[in-house]
Amino acid sequence: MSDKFHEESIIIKQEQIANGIYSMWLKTEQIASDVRPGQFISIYCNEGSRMLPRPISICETDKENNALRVVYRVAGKGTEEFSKYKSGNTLRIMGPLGNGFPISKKKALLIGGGIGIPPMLELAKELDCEKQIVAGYKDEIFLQEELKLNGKFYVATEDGSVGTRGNVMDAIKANGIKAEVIYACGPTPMLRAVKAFAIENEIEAWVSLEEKMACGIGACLACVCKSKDKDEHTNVKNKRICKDGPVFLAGEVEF
Amino acid sequence: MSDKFHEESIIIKQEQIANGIYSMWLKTEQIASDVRPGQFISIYCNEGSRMLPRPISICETDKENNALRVVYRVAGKGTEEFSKYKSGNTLRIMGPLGNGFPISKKKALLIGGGIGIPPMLELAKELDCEKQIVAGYKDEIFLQEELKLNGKFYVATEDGSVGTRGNVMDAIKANGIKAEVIYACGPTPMLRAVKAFAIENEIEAWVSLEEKMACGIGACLACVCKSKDKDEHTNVKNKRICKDGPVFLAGEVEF
Amino acid sequence: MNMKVCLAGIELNNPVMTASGTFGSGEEYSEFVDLSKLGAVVTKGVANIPWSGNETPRIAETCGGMINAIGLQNPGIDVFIKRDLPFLKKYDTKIIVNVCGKTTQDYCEVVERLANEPVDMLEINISCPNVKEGGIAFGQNPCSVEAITKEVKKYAKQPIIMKLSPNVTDITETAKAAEAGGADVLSLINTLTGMKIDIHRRSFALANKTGGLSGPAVKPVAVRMVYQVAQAVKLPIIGMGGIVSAEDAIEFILAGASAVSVGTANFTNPTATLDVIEGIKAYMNRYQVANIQELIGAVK
Amino acid sequence: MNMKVCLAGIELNNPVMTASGTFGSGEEYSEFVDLSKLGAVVTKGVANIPWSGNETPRIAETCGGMINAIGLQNPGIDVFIKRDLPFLKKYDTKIIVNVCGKTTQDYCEVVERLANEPVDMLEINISCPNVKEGGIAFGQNPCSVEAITKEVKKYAKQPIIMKLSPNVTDITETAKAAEAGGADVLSLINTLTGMKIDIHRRSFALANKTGGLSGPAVKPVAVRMVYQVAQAVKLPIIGMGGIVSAEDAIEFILAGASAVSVGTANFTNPTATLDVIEGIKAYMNRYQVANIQELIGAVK
Ligand SMILES: Cc1cc2nc3c(=O)[nH]c(=O)nc-3n(C[C@H](O)[C@H](O)[C@H](O)COP(=O)(O)OP(=O)(O)OC[C@H]3O[C@@H](n4cnc5c(N)ncnc54)[C@H](O)[C@@H]3O)c2cc1C
Ligand SMILES: Cc1cc2nc3c(=O)[nH]c(=O)nc-3n(C[C@H](O)[C@H](O)[C@H](O)COP(=O)(O)OP(=O)(O)OC[C@H]3O[C@@H](n4cnc5c(N)ncnc54)[C@H](O)[C@@H]3O)c2cc1C
Ligand SMILES: Cc1cc2nc3c(=O)[nH]c(=O)nc-3n(C[C@H](O)[C@H](O)[C@H](O)COP(=O)(O)O)c2cc1C
Ligand SMILES: Cc1cc2nc3c(=O)[nH]c(=O)nc-3n(C[C@H](O)[C@H](O)[C@H](O)COP(=O)(O)O)c2cc1C
Ligand code: FES
Ligand code: FES
Repeated sequence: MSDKFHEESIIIKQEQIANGIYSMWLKTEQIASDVRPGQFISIYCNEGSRMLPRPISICETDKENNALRVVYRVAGKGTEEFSKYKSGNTLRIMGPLGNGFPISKKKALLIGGGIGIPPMLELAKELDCEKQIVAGYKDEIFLQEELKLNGKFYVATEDGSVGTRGNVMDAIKANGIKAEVIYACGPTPMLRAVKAFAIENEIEAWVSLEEKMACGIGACLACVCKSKDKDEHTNVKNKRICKDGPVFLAGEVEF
Repeated sequence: MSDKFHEESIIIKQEQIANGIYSMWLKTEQIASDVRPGQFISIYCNEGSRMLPRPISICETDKENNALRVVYRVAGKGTEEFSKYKSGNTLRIMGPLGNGFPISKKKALLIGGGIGIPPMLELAKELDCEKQIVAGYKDEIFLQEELKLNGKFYVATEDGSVGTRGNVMDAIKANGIKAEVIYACGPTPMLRAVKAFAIENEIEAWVSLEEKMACGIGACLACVCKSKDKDEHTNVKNKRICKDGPVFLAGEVEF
Repeated sequence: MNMKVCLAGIELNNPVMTASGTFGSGEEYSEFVDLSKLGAVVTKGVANIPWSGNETPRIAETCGGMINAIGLQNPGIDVFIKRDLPFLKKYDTKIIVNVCGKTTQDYCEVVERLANEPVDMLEINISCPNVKEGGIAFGQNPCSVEAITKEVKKYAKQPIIMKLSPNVTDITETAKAAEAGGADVLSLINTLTGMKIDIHRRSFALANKTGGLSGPAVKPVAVRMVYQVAQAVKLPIIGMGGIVSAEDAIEFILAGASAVSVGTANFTNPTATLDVIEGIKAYMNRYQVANIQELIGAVK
Repeated sequence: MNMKVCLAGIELNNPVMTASGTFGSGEEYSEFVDLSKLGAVVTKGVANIPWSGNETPRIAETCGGMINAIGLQNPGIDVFIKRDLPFLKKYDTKIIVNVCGKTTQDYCEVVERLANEPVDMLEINISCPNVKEGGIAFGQNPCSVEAITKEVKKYAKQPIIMKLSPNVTDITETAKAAEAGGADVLSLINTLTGMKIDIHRRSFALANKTGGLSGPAVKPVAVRMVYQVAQAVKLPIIGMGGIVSAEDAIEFILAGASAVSVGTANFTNPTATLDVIEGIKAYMNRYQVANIQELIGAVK
């Protein structure tokens, strides 16, 4: 387990990369130095009426400069607040949090849906194997350039404007993509489809789950998901997504 | 009664003019165009956890440019928030509020104590008569240049570093200042001394009072002071400082 | 799009009204708000005789809210009828008079005086935490809630709204008591009793020591209580407590409120009431809700 | 400067502890906080057997606070004694175990199991609004508060803290009942029952419908209740509800609390407890308060 840090980070760069989607580079003291793909950070609001941190996946790191990148969608008041900041502004963050994706040499299929795409970039950069990346968008696409550099890249858009018309599963089928291991992050219906696909094809599949969080470090038990077996820590069939996850073997959790 | 407006103002300039004392020029749509000295504005916080506006006196106006100046002390969280903004940032404000000082041609004595000094500037600029201005500071002085241009200027400082050592009353006595009308704004003990002085010397005295406010326009009855006689509006011996004041004839209110 | 709601036979143009005590009798806010656009104006509490209220400081800010102990200062029913009612009558809105008193007799006197006045409804404030007698003392006990409701109803010609206190173990009990006593409408919540201490002066922030907490901070408690009461009684409910935006108002409506009141938010934004009305319209448009009735109590 | 406070014969190095349920059993936060610097660690509620808690979503943010309905998920007393207690024993801090149950028997079982364990005090949670049985059902009625306190005391070797619910008409009644039942210390407040509705999905924000409101939003209610209880009983009080800063903590102490707990603020700032301790020191320095005792209940 890597150490966690709580620090004031400085925004190096912030830009809107698609409608309502922002990319933000943060200069950290320590957090960026030891990140595994699939881990996330808690970003705290400066606005005093918002008490809970926002969990956001690490999209990319620049370890030399101890900087990290997050890509987020404006979903509510907290992310709206973040989107208004400019370089030089500061944000308190905690991280790196969670377990992250296990790295292997197997032929990999990385599946990202919507705002689940960003963590796939750091993963693709760290994986040293044959990589196929499928990204599903509603309409407007983002992070395409970066992803293309790191593997064979397939796109699905709901409106068919780019790539396969439909969702990530449609793109996988249309392109007859095969793999030994799947890494997936995206909306729950997508993850369910991925799990079914993985079972059907007997592929090892790792999924990154989401739940509302308070502490972000496993203390408050807000963010649990049901697990197939009794969890060692909780002593019940519940796993903490922030601490034991967010990445789980698809078969060990219910979602 | 002038009309009141509720608008988004733009900070034109903000600077620290003394330790913890800030001067801020605001560009308004309408508010600055019809201000009487002694009136104030309500400044709303952008921070969502602070629901109540901050009442701040109008220190100066630039009617041509529809701009107004406030000078305020960082007293708590709201004024601290304001002090962090820079030109270009916006602040919602409401005003002009309150009655303001009555203008006459009588030989005038303007007394300001601490953060009660700012409204004396607009008053001095509007009064067309013989003006004597006494300003009492704790130590560091501010607005001195502007006030000097608008009347005979006397200073008192608690530590005696500038002008008379002591308070405004000490400066008035030390300089044997005489007047037909007094306008005063400052801490309650100062206003009490002014009232006593005015009674003793049979001078008409107008004082500007303070109280915690919520609506700022006379609706909520938060900001009352006791009045000598039954108030016409409230039908009890209470006057609303935000609406019937903040300026009162010293004799008609208790403080 | 139909935004009309009906409370005890009184039809409001829309469900948005002002919360008593935060809007005076409407005059001051009429510089910012066209009162004819409001579903109703609810006045500051008025008693049989003038009240001077509490000492100052009467308010203090808290995180996401404020505490107040105005102490029901009011000019008395005579001045109110002579000055404030004629003013309000100029607008195309419903007039709801909030009534306070120290004894049951006081309340009844005001209700009787208003019986033949151009007032649409009366809201009986038995939940003010800031006065020694009357107020909350009536509102925390189901038996006295029922008793005072019955008494007031004897003198009332207009529908009676009983305003409930959140400072109770089980709000459904006082709600049911008011229903049993013959109330036509319930309104909730009044303020939660709170306190703030000035640690530098080492004294209470309010002269009255305690005050009523209002504003967004209390909204979750208010929504919960509106929901509970909506499940427990058949009466229409006016929901309030922390409404700042249309989103907030819709929460209350979905929880079971037929109408909503905007209180503390007026202090943060003088056009809050209008903004809420516009926002409800936008929501109805977005989700193609033809009639606001479809939203009332839609979350169960 | 003396920051030591004494609760029922147990001396704490300082008055700052964690609020149950917001700090786990300390392990997770020990990456950020040296637990030896805390007056005490109060653990998450533990029951006689493991509980799985409620469905998710279990929390939602509100203005200046949050609502939670964790539902007292816990690994049960066996795992707790085997794993969590030895961990906590490594630190120079007091250990307070928060106890939950569905029946009086459940509570007593846990208390009995802990009687000979290295635990300094037990906090009996009779005020959790998020479970169907036990919890708040015990805490809203003075008679049952007294009864359960008496029962628990029979099995207890350590001092017993009864944790009171703010969801009551008169908190001094339950406080007096706990005192009559033999409680050694009182802690308050637990959460205020609240609700949030997601207006876009038109459903409750929490799977449990209602949840407990905590955070700065509730502070004025909490300070008021601590003050009221301090006037009504002789027992020492642990104050909590919305403490984020030293200023907040000092408010509670001036109102009558001998110690304070930091809860929701841990989620906003993992070192909130330490910041509060440092801030209290700074305040005592600034105002030359030699002994924190001088501050307890100093505003009356
Ligand atoms: C492990 C993890 C990684 C994530 N990574 C990303 C990412 O890289 N990019 C991105 O855009 N989004 C990501 N999300 C979702 C992101 O956390 C939410 O969109 C964000 O918290 C919304 O905050 P808000 O204030 O804008 O919305 P509001 O609705 O105002 O938030 C209210 C509260 O709900 C919580 N909340 C709301 N939506 C979610 C959600 N989907 N998941 C968890 N909590 C939520 C907020 O944190 C906050 O506490 C991730 C979520 C998790 C759990
Ligand atoms: C008519 C009037 C004119 C004023 N003019 C000026 C001015 O020109 N320059 C200046 O520096 N100050 C002025 N003040 C005082 C100023 O309003 C307060 O210093 C300011 O509101 C403090 O806000 P805060 O958030 O920093 O403090 P906090 O203590 O955090 O404020 C908490 C709450 O208390 C209120 N409050 C705190 N102190 C006062 C106070 N002294 N008077 C009224 N409300 C208060 C705040 O408005 C807020 O609602 C004036 C006050 C009044 C009533
Ligand atoms: C300053 C102030 C004065 C109030 N006066 C009254 C009153 O006279 N009568 C009454 O029934 N409620 C009164 N209330 C309570 C409000 O009507 C309302 O119930 C409460 O504030 C919750 O709504 P809010 O959070 O939107 O303010 C007052 C509230 C405030 C803030
Ligand atoms: C997520 C969460 C879990 C909680 N779990 C418990 C618990 O297990 N036992 C208990 O007595 N109180 C529990 N509480 C209540 C807190 O201990 C505390 O009484 C309350 O949150 C008020 O303090 P705060 O505003 O500082 O959070 C919990 C609160 C939260 C927010
Ligand atoms: S957010 Fe607290 S345990 Fe996961
Ligand atoms: S602040 Fe509302 S009446 Fe003065």
